[in-house]
Amino acid sequence: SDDSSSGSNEDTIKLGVLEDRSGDFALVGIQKSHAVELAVEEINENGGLLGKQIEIIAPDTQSDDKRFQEMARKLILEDEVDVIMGAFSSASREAIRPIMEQNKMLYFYNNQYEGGVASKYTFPTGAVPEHQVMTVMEYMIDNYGSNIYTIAADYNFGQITADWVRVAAEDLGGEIVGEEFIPLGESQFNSSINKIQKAKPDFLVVLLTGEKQSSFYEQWNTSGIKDLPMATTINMAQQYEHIRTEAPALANMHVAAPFMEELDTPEAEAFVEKFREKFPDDDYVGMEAEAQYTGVYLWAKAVEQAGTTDVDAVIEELESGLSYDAPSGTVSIDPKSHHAIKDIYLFHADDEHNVSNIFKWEQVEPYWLHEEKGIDLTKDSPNEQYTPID
Amino acid sequence: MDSFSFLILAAIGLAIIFGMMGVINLAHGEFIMLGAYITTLLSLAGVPIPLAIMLGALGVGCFGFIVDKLIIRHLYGRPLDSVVATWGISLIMGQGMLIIMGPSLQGLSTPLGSFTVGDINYSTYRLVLGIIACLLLVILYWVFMHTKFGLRSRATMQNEEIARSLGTNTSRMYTSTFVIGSMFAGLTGGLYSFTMSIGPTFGSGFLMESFVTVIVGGANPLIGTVMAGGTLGVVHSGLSYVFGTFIGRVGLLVAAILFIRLWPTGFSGLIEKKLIRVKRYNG
Amino acid sequence: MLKNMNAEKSIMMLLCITLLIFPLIGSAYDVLNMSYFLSTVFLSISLWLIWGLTGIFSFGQTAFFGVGGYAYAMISMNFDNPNMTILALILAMVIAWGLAFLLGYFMFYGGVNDVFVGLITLCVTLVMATFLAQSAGSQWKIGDVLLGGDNGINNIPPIAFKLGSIELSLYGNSLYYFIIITMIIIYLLFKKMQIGKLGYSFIAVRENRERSQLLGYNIPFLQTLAFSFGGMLAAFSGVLYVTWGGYIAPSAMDISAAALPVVLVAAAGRKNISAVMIFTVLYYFLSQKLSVSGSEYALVILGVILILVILVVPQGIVVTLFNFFDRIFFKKRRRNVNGTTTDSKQAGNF
Amino acid sequence: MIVRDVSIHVEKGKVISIIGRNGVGKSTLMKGIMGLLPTKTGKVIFDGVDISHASTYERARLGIGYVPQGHGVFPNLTVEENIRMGEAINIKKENNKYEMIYHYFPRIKERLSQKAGTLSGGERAQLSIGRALIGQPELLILDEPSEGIQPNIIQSIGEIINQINKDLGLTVLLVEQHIGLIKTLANTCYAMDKGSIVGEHAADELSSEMIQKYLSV
Amino acid sequence: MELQPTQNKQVTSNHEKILELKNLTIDFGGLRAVNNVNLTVNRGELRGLIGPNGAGKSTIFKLIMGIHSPTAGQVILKENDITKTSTWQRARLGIGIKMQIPGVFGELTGYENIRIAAQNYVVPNEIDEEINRLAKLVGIEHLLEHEVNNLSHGQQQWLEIAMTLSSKPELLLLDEPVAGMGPEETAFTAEIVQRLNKNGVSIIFIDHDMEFVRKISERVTVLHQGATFAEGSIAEIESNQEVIEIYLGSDVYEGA
Ligand SMILES: Nc1ncnc2c1ncn2[C@@H]1O[C@H](COP(=O)(O)OP(=O)(O)OP(=O)(O)O)[C@@H](O)[C@H]1O
Ligand SMILES: Nc1ncnc2c1ncn2[C@@H]1O[C@H](COP(=O)(O)OP(=O)(O)OP(=O)(O)O)[C@@H](O)[C@H]1O
Ligand SMILES: [Mg+2]
Ligand SMILES: [Mg+2]
Repeated sequence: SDDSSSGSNEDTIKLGVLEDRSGDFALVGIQKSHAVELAVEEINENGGLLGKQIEIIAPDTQSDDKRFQEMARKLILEDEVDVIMGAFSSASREAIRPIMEQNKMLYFYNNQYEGGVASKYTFPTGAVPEHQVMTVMEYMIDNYGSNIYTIAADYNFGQITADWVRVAAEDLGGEIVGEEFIPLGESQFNSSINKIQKAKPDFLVVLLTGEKQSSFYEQWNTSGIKDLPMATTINMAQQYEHIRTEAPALANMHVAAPFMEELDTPEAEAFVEKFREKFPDDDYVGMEAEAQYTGVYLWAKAVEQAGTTDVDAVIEELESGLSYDAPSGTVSIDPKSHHAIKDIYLFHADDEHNVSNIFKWEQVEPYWLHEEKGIDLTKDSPNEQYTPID
Repeated sequence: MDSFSFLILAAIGLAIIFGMMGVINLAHGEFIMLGAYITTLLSLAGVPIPLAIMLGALGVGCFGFIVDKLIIRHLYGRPLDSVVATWGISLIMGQGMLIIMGPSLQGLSTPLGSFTVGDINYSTYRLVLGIIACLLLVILYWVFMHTKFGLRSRATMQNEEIARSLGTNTSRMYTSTFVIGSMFAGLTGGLYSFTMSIGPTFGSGFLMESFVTVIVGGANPLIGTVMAGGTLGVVHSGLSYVFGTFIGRVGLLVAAILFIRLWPTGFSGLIEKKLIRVKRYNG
Repeated sequence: MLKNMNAEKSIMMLLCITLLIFPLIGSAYDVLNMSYFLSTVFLSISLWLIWGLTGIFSFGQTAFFGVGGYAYAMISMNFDNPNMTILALILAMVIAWGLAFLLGYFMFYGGVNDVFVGLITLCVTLVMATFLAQSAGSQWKIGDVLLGGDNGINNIPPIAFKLGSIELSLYGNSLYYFIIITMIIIYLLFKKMQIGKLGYSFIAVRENRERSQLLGYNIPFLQTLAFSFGGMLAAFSGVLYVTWGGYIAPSAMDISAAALPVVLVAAAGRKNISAVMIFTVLYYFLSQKLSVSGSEYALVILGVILILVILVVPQGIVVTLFNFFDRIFFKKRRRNVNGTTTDSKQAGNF
Repeated sequence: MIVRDVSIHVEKGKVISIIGRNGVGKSTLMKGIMGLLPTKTGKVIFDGVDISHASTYERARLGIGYVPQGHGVFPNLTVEENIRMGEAINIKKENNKYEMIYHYFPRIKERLSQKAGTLSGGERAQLSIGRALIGQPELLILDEPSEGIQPNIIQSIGEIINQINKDLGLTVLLVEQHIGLIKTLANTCYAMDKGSIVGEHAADELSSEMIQKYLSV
Repeated sequence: MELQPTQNKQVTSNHEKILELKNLTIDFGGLRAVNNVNLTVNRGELRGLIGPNGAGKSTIFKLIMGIHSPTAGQVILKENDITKTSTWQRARLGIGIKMQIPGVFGELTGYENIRIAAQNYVVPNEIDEEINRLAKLVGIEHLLEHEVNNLSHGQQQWLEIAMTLSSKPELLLLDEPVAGMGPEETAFTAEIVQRLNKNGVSIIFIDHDMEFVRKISERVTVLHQGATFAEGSIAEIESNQEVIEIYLGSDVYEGA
């Protein structure tokens, strides 16, 4: 199966994409698919890569983990692609990651997630808790007080991120006054809302995800505490709840993220404009679209520098501290963890769901794997996912 | 209360279609979703809320009529095949909606504001939902238990051939029952569209709850459903409040399992036994 | 010889031969992919056994699929010894059998039947899925292996033997042959069972429980028996799946995963094991092809196909094909054993 | 082909009976008349109207009452609801004959709120006949109505039908094995064998030899 | 009075009791369907059970088989109390029953029906032979390959009798075996029943066809409103004025 990387004698370079364009995760999956199309179109129009055109091979993974496995194998063994990008949910990433490792396939996971994946072949270029949790918590505790209530989705992402919230609270002098985990797919929040009201926190950390759980906001809006500040790492930036829900449900919400459609830097505005021009029907251009777009360019740059699509060579280039001026600002690869170093903004939504970036942290590093777990992927790869409370 | 109305409203359309016709409608969630879409789109277009909800229900009723004429009609008396067909319908509806309307729709605010008891706010609309749930059950109970239509429809479902030879237009009974069931699913969608975010998988949040409620309810789709909704609602909201949503959900499922084990015919079986006793001693 | 032949037999024989020589004609990827399709067939067979043959409407076969997968992962990963994987396989099946037995005992000796069994099995499945989804924390581990929450467990080792210097790891072709040969054995066993005493006992349970009691059948026992072995087969399917993919997650047990086997078995014509097997492979093949196309209409097309299958060929498409070939090549009106007669398929109840 | 080439003529106000061994096609013929089974060729003419293509419920509403063999009842409806189902064929006439039914079948009246599925065999039979009578049909099709009914009630069924036949001009098509009942009720008797009519006699002519001939195995 | 128990014992030694019902009672809600019934059937007896519709006859059969469990009283089979034994075990203990409502497996063929009924009692390699024998006995050998739903009512009745016989019961319960049969078939059934009885099978049957009852039965028990109303030879019963009143009615139909 090693010949997947020796595609140099073919006339195109093959980019495998595994995104959910139907099923539960289509909301983000479609954005991410479009982002790849946009990036590849641009690269191809500018003469392609190593003089060849990039060909996208993109089956629909239908929000189904089994499908991810089938399709990953197909891309590697049958289509012999040169790189694979994709997966939205952590579960689908974990479903295909071993396959990538087995087959020595270069894999980009361009998606915000709970952090901790340390693997030679995997490049998680999206935002991680170091980018999002530490930053937003710092801002919230400084500005609103130290009593924190967390409501999170009851699975890996929610639990691990909530752990990060706890770690951040400890570091920053906050106190967790309440914490609840909600099973995925739950859409009724009234008893949770009652509990939050009773606990009277200074601010609320919302780590809910998925279409069902976004119902929280409307329900919070009618019976919750009207002007309690909220913080999150995913909502708005990823699944544009502020657009999908009528104002003022997300009033006074804060999210730390590298990108939102509303980001007012010239690079971001140009990106959104290009995106909208190609896909005028899309509802939103969120942080994952930007991350995916950036991921493609990071890879392309590495291939260009390596002069080949050979996986080891490309990884070497990526580990050289490669960087790219993305719509969200400069993004570079941290060689030791394969995660990205990026600029982070604090976005805030007002009563009318107008979003503005009110604060910026520059070049935030994904330090945790290296500092806490001693990982250095340039030397040795454990192929594992670490969590903060191991 | 909240949990009660959710379980009842989730179950009501299914209760009619499954309880009366024996058709396990795996597209029940998608019917609810369709109702939510119609209601939301109409409201966004400025139609007053109550009217939008009604039109949503009617729209899904019409859709149910078409589905019945095209597909379900051929599957009367073949409940297993209807599992396959309604699964197909649910795939088509879910993905069809995604293709037509995109992955999301702007949601709407909950009307009617809120009121405060102690230091906790409650949404007034939720209270209204509870009242509507009760009202609907009364109406349905009356329709199915005390009108000629109800009698004929129940008879048709039990023995189609004899009902036919006694002068009942049985295919119309099937169709109307299916349409009424669809309408109620649509109504549920419309009612909840103001409290939830809207997307093609809107309905799947109702699916588990509706099946559990209907089946724990047992053979009598109406009385059984009320009782099951009531009991499970108390278990669910009690556990959720004290131990959190996870335990609440698991508790709901475990309660359903234990209940069925203790009363293998569901709630209606239990009630019927009691009723016979009472009637005999009184008369 | 020809007198005893019919379409079903000849098609199944043909298929067996084709599948046995398939690795010679297909690419490595094709073989791997086919192994996946075939591993799911055991799940369908398990539902055929308990639903098609015995009339127990289980909506939760995926629970045992999951139990098999998780148990295999736990056991094989706790021992870092390839030979232990065989033990893991056996134990996984035994555990699933035991759990299914307990659940079956709990239900059938309590008089739970029909759609109520469907509800309980579904609830059990969802409880498991909900529980496992939230088991991401490090407190949730068995031995050294984390349950892994919604992300599941990966890097699960394949089944392997190691005897002195001989080392065989079931992967690629060897996994394929392992699957196909066990499948043929199980198929033949069930075919034989079906026309024997046990088979007819199960059928009696399916057709009319009240009446069968009067003929001396111990209904709860037979139900529990079928259910527990069904659970074991589902677990076998689960083990094969995890050794194929090295991965298992709670989504293998969610409500749509739970519904799929029911839909497949019903659409195939639930009383005929050959039909169930063939249809399962066809369905997986088709749905994968549609998914590969990446078309947004894939699921719509799949839905339309299912509806058409049910409307146009109410007996199940494969059974209809068998009948068709029987008429053309064997000049006989098909009289299958066990009530899969030409003119009846549906039992009104579950 | 189970029934072929059958022509029977049922005159208004008469009681016609059909006899024949098990499995010769009597019930099949009745189902054909009710439209419960499709007929390949031939016509069903009721009251001068060709109803061969009418659906079952339309035939019923023209005034055909049907008591199926085995007395199908709606098991989960109460006895009272079962009887009310019989009203459906009565679209023109207003008052339904509840009192009459209760009078003839007192047991039914005692059990109005019991689920029909738990009735005894004979009670079920009585319910099924009562249900057919409630809608005051013009033609009553009875498929072995005496089956499972106690002797003295068979007699009263005979009386009831005679009564209604006289009072209201009810026409009856009776499939029976109970010769006594045939003799008291029927004007004409057809014998059936292997799907065809093989004999036609006035009921009072029926003799043991004839019965021997048509009914022997 | 004191001596009665001993007398009874003597009877027992002469005629072994196969079935004994003691104070059997069952309530459905407030309805007492069977009321304190005592009934003894000796080995080799052929007993008729008659009575008005709803008298509780079929319910007694169901109590004997354990389909319902009694509110009070006992069922004793061959001196063993089987009141708490489960239905299928009672069947294995040698009771065969033909229920009032045909209990055939409608979606299976005649062959499969008899096979299912027989296989618990017949060794595997004799089973086909046995099936053919039984089918011939009741005259449905030409229908073995047909789906049972397509058989006529009477044919199903025959099939059910064949199924019941296949278990080679010691005690046979027949609930209205000739309902829906013509005179000729009735006579034939009577013959079969008598032959079985001669071969040592104890039989209790229920029927409303008095000709049939008269033909085969020595002793008849009349049940009324759940309780034993009269018991005696068929002649005694038929001349019992009360029985005529509640059940038999005038004799207008006799002699047909
Ligand atoms: N759908 C069918 N397919 C094949 N054969 C059938 C079907 N329905 C009935 N038959 C056959 O037709 C014949 C006539 O059946 P039918 O029920 O009309 O008899 P019948 O005269 O009413 O007998 P009985 O007195 O026993 O009620 C039977 O031999 C039966 O096996
Ligand atoms: N489950 C039940 N619930 C309520 N009442 C019942 C139930 N089962 C039987 N009964 C009543 O008990 C009485 C006895 O019924 P059973 O079937 O024993 O009568 P039977 O003597 O066999 O009459 P038939 O000659 O009509 O068959 C009937 O009045 C019946 O309505
Ligand atoms: Mg008949
Ligand atoms: Mg009876």
